[in-house]
Amino acid sequence: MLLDPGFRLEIYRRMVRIRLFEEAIIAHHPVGHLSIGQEGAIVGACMALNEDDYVTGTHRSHGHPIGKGADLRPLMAEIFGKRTGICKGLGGSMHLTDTSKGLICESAIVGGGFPLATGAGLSAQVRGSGQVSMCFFGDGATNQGTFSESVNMAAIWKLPVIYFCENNGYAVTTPVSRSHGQPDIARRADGFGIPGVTVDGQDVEAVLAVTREAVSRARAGEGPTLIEARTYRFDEHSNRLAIPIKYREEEEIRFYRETRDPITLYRVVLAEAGLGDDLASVDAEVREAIKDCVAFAKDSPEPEMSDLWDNMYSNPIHLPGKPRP
Amino acid sequence: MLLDPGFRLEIYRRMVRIRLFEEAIIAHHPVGHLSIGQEGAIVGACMALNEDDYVTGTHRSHGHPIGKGADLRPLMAEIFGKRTGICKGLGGSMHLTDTSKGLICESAIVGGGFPLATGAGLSAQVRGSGQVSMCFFGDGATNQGTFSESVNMAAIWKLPVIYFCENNGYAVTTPVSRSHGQPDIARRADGFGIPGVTVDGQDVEAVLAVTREAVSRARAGEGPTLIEARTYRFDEHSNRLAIPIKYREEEEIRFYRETRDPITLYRVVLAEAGLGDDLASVDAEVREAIKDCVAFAKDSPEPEMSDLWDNMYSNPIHLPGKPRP
Amino acid sequence: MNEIRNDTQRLSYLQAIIEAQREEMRRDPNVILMGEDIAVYGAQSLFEEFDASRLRNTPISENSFVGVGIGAALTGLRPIVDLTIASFCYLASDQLLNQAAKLRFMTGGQLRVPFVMRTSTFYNNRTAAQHADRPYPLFINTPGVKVIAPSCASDMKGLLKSAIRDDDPVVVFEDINLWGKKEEVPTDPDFLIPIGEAAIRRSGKDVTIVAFGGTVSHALAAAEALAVDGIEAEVIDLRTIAPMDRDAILTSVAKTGRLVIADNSHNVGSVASEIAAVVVEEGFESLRRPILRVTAPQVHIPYNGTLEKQLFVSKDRIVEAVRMLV
Amino acid sequence: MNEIRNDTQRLSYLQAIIEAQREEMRRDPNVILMGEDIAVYGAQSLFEEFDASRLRNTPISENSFVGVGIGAALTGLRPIVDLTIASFCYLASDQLLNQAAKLRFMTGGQLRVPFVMRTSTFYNNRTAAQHADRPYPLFINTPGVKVIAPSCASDMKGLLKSAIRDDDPVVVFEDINLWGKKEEVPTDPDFLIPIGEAAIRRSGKDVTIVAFGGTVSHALAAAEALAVDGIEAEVIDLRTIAPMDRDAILTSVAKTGRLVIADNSHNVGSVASEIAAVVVEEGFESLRRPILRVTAPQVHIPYNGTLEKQLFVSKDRIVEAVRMLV
Ligand SMILES: Cc1ncc(C[n+]2csc(CCOP(=O)(O)OP(=O)(O)O)c2C)c(N)n1
Ligand SMILES: Cc1ncc(C[n+]2csc(CCOP(=O)(O)OP(=O)(O)O)c2C)c(N)n1
Ligand SMILES: [Mg+2]
Ligand SMILES: [Mg+2]
Repeated sequence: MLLDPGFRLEIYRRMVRIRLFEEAIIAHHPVGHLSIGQEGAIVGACMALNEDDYVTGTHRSHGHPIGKGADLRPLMAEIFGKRTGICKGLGGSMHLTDTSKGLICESAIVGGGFPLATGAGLSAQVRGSGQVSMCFFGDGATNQGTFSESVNMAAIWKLPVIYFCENNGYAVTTPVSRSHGQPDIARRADGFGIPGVTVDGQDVEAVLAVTREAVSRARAGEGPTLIEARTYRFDEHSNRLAIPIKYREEEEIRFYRETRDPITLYRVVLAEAGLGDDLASVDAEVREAIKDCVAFAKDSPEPEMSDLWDNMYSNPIHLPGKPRP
Repeated sequence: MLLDPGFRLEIYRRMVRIRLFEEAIIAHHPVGHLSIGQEGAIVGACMALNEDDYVTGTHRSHGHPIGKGADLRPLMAEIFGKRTGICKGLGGSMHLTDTSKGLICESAIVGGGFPLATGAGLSAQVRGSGQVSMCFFGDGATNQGTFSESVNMAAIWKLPVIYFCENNGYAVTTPVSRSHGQPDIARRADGFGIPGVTVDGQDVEAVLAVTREAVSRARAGEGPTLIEARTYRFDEHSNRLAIPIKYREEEEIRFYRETRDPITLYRVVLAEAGLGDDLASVDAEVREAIKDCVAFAKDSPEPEMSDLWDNMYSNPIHLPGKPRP
Repeated sequence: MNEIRNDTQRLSYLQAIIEAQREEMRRDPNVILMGEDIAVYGAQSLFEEFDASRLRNTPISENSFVGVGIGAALTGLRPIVDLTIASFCYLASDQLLNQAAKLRFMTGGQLRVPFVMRTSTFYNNRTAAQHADRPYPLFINTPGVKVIAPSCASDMKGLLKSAIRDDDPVVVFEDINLWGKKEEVPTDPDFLIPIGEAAIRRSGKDVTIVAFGGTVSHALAAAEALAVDGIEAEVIDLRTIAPMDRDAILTSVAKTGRLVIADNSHNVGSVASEIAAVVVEEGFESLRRPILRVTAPQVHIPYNGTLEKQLFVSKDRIVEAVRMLV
Repeated sequence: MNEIRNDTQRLSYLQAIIEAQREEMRRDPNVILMGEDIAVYGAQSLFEEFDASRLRNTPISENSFVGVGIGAALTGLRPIVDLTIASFCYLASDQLLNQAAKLRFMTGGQLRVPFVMRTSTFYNNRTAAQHADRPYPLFINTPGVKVIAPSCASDMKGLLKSAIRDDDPVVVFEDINLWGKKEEVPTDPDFLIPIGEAAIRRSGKDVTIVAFGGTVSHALAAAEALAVDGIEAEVIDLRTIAPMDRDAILTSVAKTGRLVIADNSHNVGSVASEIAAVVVEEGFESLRRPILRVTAPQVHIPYNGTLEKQLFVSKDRIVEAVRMLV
C-alpha cells in the first residue's frame, strides 16, 4: 500500500488528537472511559471510510468522532456538559455522537450498537446510497446476543457493514480468556458465513489495509466482514470507577505502554519515510487545538431546563412535569 | 454400538408413542405444534439420558416428555386443558413440562430455553450431582441471541450441557438458507470453542450414538457439545396457524414422508435384527395407551378459578382481583 | 367509527393495517416493512406490489431486528417492524427503550427516529401465559416513545398512517380479538388521525368510561345496557396511550364526577392505574365517587379457555363497576 | 432504622448487601452469586471465604446470565444475580418476566423459582440517560415477581436475606445514592424483614407521605421541616413494591385524608401512579384532597449534573407538595 504523505500525516494527526484530547480530559475534567493506547485501531478503521459513511461506537466514545474527523470544540464542551457540546450537554462522555461525521450512536449499553449499525447498513442498501456502516465494539461486547443476531442478519442480506472489534483484552476486569469460549474473536465470523480477520491494532496502517479491504467488499455488495484488532487500553477501565482488585500485571501494562504505543510506533514509520520534520508541527498544531477546545468548553454556558424538553420529541407535547408555557 | 433388544424396542416404543399421541391430538383436539417426522431426533437424544438428567424444550413440546418417558395421561389431559393435566391445564400444548422426568421448561418464547438449560447445567456442576442438561431447540432458535450467549457461558465454565438442534429446515415459513448466514448450524460451535456435530435425525440410533458421546464428555467435565440433527416436520408449523403462502414443495414433503420417516426406517432396522415380531405388539400396546389417555383426558374435570391463584406464589399473597376468602 | 369522508371501503382491522402500510409504502419509498414470516401475518399481498428489498423476513432475533429498524430509521428510512406477538416485546425492549426512546435526546436533537413497531396482543386465544401478554404499560414509563392502541379499523388506518409519518418512535398495539372486525374505512390516502387525541364515542352525563383497543366495544355495549336503566355513560376511546389525552378525560370527569377505566392489562401498574392517578391528582374536585379499574387480575393467563376468558374486560364487568358508582 | 436487636454492627448500605449475601452463603451451600465483574461491585471479600465455583463472573450477556440464574434456581440452587446497573434490566426482562415470573404457574406448581436479581439505580451520577433509569415499574405489572427497594442498611440486610430464602423470584432495587450511608445493623444471622410489609417511619395525623428506596430520607427530612410549622406528616416506607402493602397505605390515609407519594420513577406509569390508583379506588371516602405524585418528570436524564439533580425527588419538592394539600 502506497499512501500519500499528506494522508499519512492526517492519520498521525488524528491519533495525536485523540491522545491529547484525552490527556486534557484527565487534566481538566476527569470523567469517562479513555481510548489511550487504542488510537491505532480507531484511526486505522476510520481512515478507510468516506465522510458520509456511518459509524456506531461505544461507552469508550471519544476516539470514534475524532478518528472520523470531528471538530474538537463541541466534543470537549460535551465532556464539560455544556450547551455548546455536540449533544448540548445531554449525552456526555460516553456519547460523543457527531452526526455531521456519520456517527449515529455511541452506545453506553454494551452491545447496543450492533443492531443500529446493521440498520444503517440496511438503510444504505435499500436506498442504494453506496455508504458503508462501521460498527465499533469491544471484546466484551461480542458476548452480547445482539452481536451474533446482527452479524447473522448482515450476512443473510449482504449488508455493507464492517464489524470492528477493539479487542483490548479486557471487559472492565474480565480477560477475554475467562469470558470467551475460545479467545479468537475473529473465528466467530465463520459460524455466520462471513470473513473474519485479525490484525495488529497497534499498527495503524495494517488496520487501515484490512479495513479498506472490508470496505471494498461491503461497497461491492459482498457483505459484512468481522475485523478483530488486537489492542490495549493503557489506563483504567474508567476514570470514575474504583477497581478494588488487581486483574492485570504492571508488567503487562508497562510492556504495552513502552513498546506497543501506536503513536510511538507510527512516528518511527513516518520518520523512516522522511516525514520526521512534519511530526513536530502536527504535534504543535494539535496542542493548540486542544488548548482552544478546552478554553471553549470552559467558557461555554450550561444547558437550561427547557433544553431537556425541547429535545424530547419531534413535535411539542405537553408531558407531566413540563413547565406550562 | 451394540444395543440390547429391549432397549431398542423401548426406543421404538417411545417414537411410536409420540407419533400416535399426536395423531390422537389431530383427531380429538387439534391444537399445537406437532413433532411428527422428528421422533428420531427426539428419542435418540432422550435415550442417551438418565431419568434425572434435565431437559428443556420448545413450543413443539409433546415429543420431549414422551421421549423422556413421561406418563401419557397427564400429557393428554394437559392438551385438553384439564385439571389432571401435567400442568393442571394452565400450561397447555406448548408447555408439556413433566418435572418428574427432569423437564424444567418447554419455552414458547423461541430461544427462551437456552439460558435455563445452561443454568441447570451450572446447578449440576455446582452441586456435583453428575447430571447433564439437554437443551432442545429448533433451527430458527439458533438466531436468537440467547443461543450464542448461553453456549458461550457453558463453554467457559465447561458445563454439562448438550445443545441439541432439531433442524427441520424451517422456522414457520422461513427456510434455514434465508435466515442463517451459512446453513451449517453445527459450524457455529467452533466460534465458541466447543465441538459441533451433524447427524441424520431420521436415524434414531445414529442420534443416540452422537448424543451418548456428548453426554460422556459432559459428565467427564469436558463441557458442552452442539449437536445438529437434520430432520423434517411432516405437518404444518402449527395446527392453529393458517399459512397463506407456499414455502415448501409438495415434492419435498412427500419425499420425507415416504422415504425418510424415522419410524419406518427403524422398523426396517429392527426387523433385520430379528425383532419384527415384537413391533406389532409394541404398536398395539401404544395404541391402547393412547386410547386410555384420551379417555382419561376427556373424562377429567376442568381447573377452577382458585387454581390460578393457588399456583402463583410460594406463599399466600392477596393480590388485586383475587377473591377474598 | 369516524365521520365518513367521501369514499370508504369495507375493511377488517387487519386489512386496515395492510392498507395503511400499502398506502404509505406507495407514498414514500423509504417506508419498509420487517418482521418474522411477515407474509403469514397479513403482508402477503404487499409482496405482489413492492420490491422485495423493502419487505424483509427477519431471522428470530427480536432485540436485533427491532434495533436494525431503529438504525435504519436514524439513517433515512421509515421502517415498520412487525413484532407479531406482544409477549415478545420484553426481548426487544432494550433497543426500544434505551436506544429509540433516548437517541434524539441524548444527541441533543441531532437525530430523529421515524420508527414504527407493531405488535399484537394475543389474549383469549388459548395460547397460555407466554403468548398472552398485554404489556401496554411497558412502554409508557420511559419517555420518548409514543404508544397507540386503536379500537377499530378506521382508527387503525388513520393512526397507523400517522405513526408511519411521525418522526418519533411509535409502538402500535393491535388486538387480535379485533382483527376480523369490519367497518367502512376512508380511502383518502391522506386520511390521518392525530396521535395524542382521544375520541368521545358516546356522550353521557352520569359516568365516564375510559377504554382503548379491545375494551372499547365492551364499554360501548355496557353503555347501551346501562342506558336501558337510564344511566348515561360517556365513553372515551383513548386511542393513544402515550402521550395521553389527559384533557379529554379530565373534561369528561368534570361533567360526570364518576370514572370507570377498562384496560386488559394486569391490574397493578396498568394504564388504568395511570389514568386513575391523573384524575385524582388533577380532577379531584370533580370526583364524586371512587375510580374503579376494570382490568385483568394479578394472575397469569391460563391455557384453559374457560378460565381465560373470565379474566378479561367484558361488558358485564364494566356494567357491574358502573353500578357500584351510581 | 429498625429496632435494635441484641447485637449490631455499623454497616453501610453496600456493606449490608455483602453481609446479607455472606451470611446466606454460609448458611446454605446452594446460594451462589453471579454477575459481571462482581468483585468490582463489592463482592471481593466473598472471594476470600467461598469456593470460586459459587462466585461466577459472567460474560456480558444480561438476558442469558439472568436466565442461567433462573435455570439454576429451578434445579436446586438459590442464585443471586447482580445486574449492576438498572438500565440494563430491559435486556434481561424477557427471562425475568416470561420465564421466572411464569414458570411456577405454567407448570401447575411443579416448579419453584428461588431466584434473586439485584440491580442498582445509578441516578444523580452524571452517567446520562442510558445509565440512569429507575425502572421500578418494569417488574410490577406482570404478576409472579416480588420487588423490594430497601431504604437503609438494616432493611437491606433483612429484606435481602428474606429474598434469598424466598421460593419466588425477587428483584432487589438498590440505590447507589444510599450505598455509602451507614447505620447500626443487627448481626443476628436470622434477622429477617418480611417481604410485603411497609414500615411507618414517623407517625403523623395531617398528611401521609409514601416513599421507598432513595426517597425515604427526603420524606423524613420533609416531615421534619413541616413539623416546624405544625404539620405532622406520617411517613410510610413501602420497602416492598410488589406485592404492595396496600393496607398500610389505606390505614394511614384513612387517618390523614391526604397523600403525597415520593417516587424517583418517571411520572407516567410510576409506582406512585399505582399507589394513587389504589387509594382513589379503595380509600376514596377518606380522601380530603388530591393525591400528589412527586416523581421524575417525563423527560430523559441529562448528562449535565446541575440539571440532572433537579429532576429527582428532594425534601423541598415534597414539602412543596404537602403545602399544596394542607
Ligand atoms: C449492557 C451493559 N452491560 C454492562 C455494562 C457495564 N460495562 C460498561 S463497559 C463494560 C466492559 C465492556 O468491555 P468491552 O466491550 O471489551 O469494551 P472496553 O471497555 O474494553 O472498551 C461493562 C461490563 C454496560 N454498560 N452495558
Ligand atoms: C421469541 C419468539 N419469537 C417468535 C415466536 C413465533 N414463533 C413460534 S415458533 C417459530 C419458529 C421456530 O422455528 P424453529 O426454532 O426452527 O422451531 P420449529 O417450529 O421449526 O420446531 C416462531 C417464529 C415465538 N414463539 N417466540
Ligand atoms: Mg475490552
Ligand atoms: Mg425449525
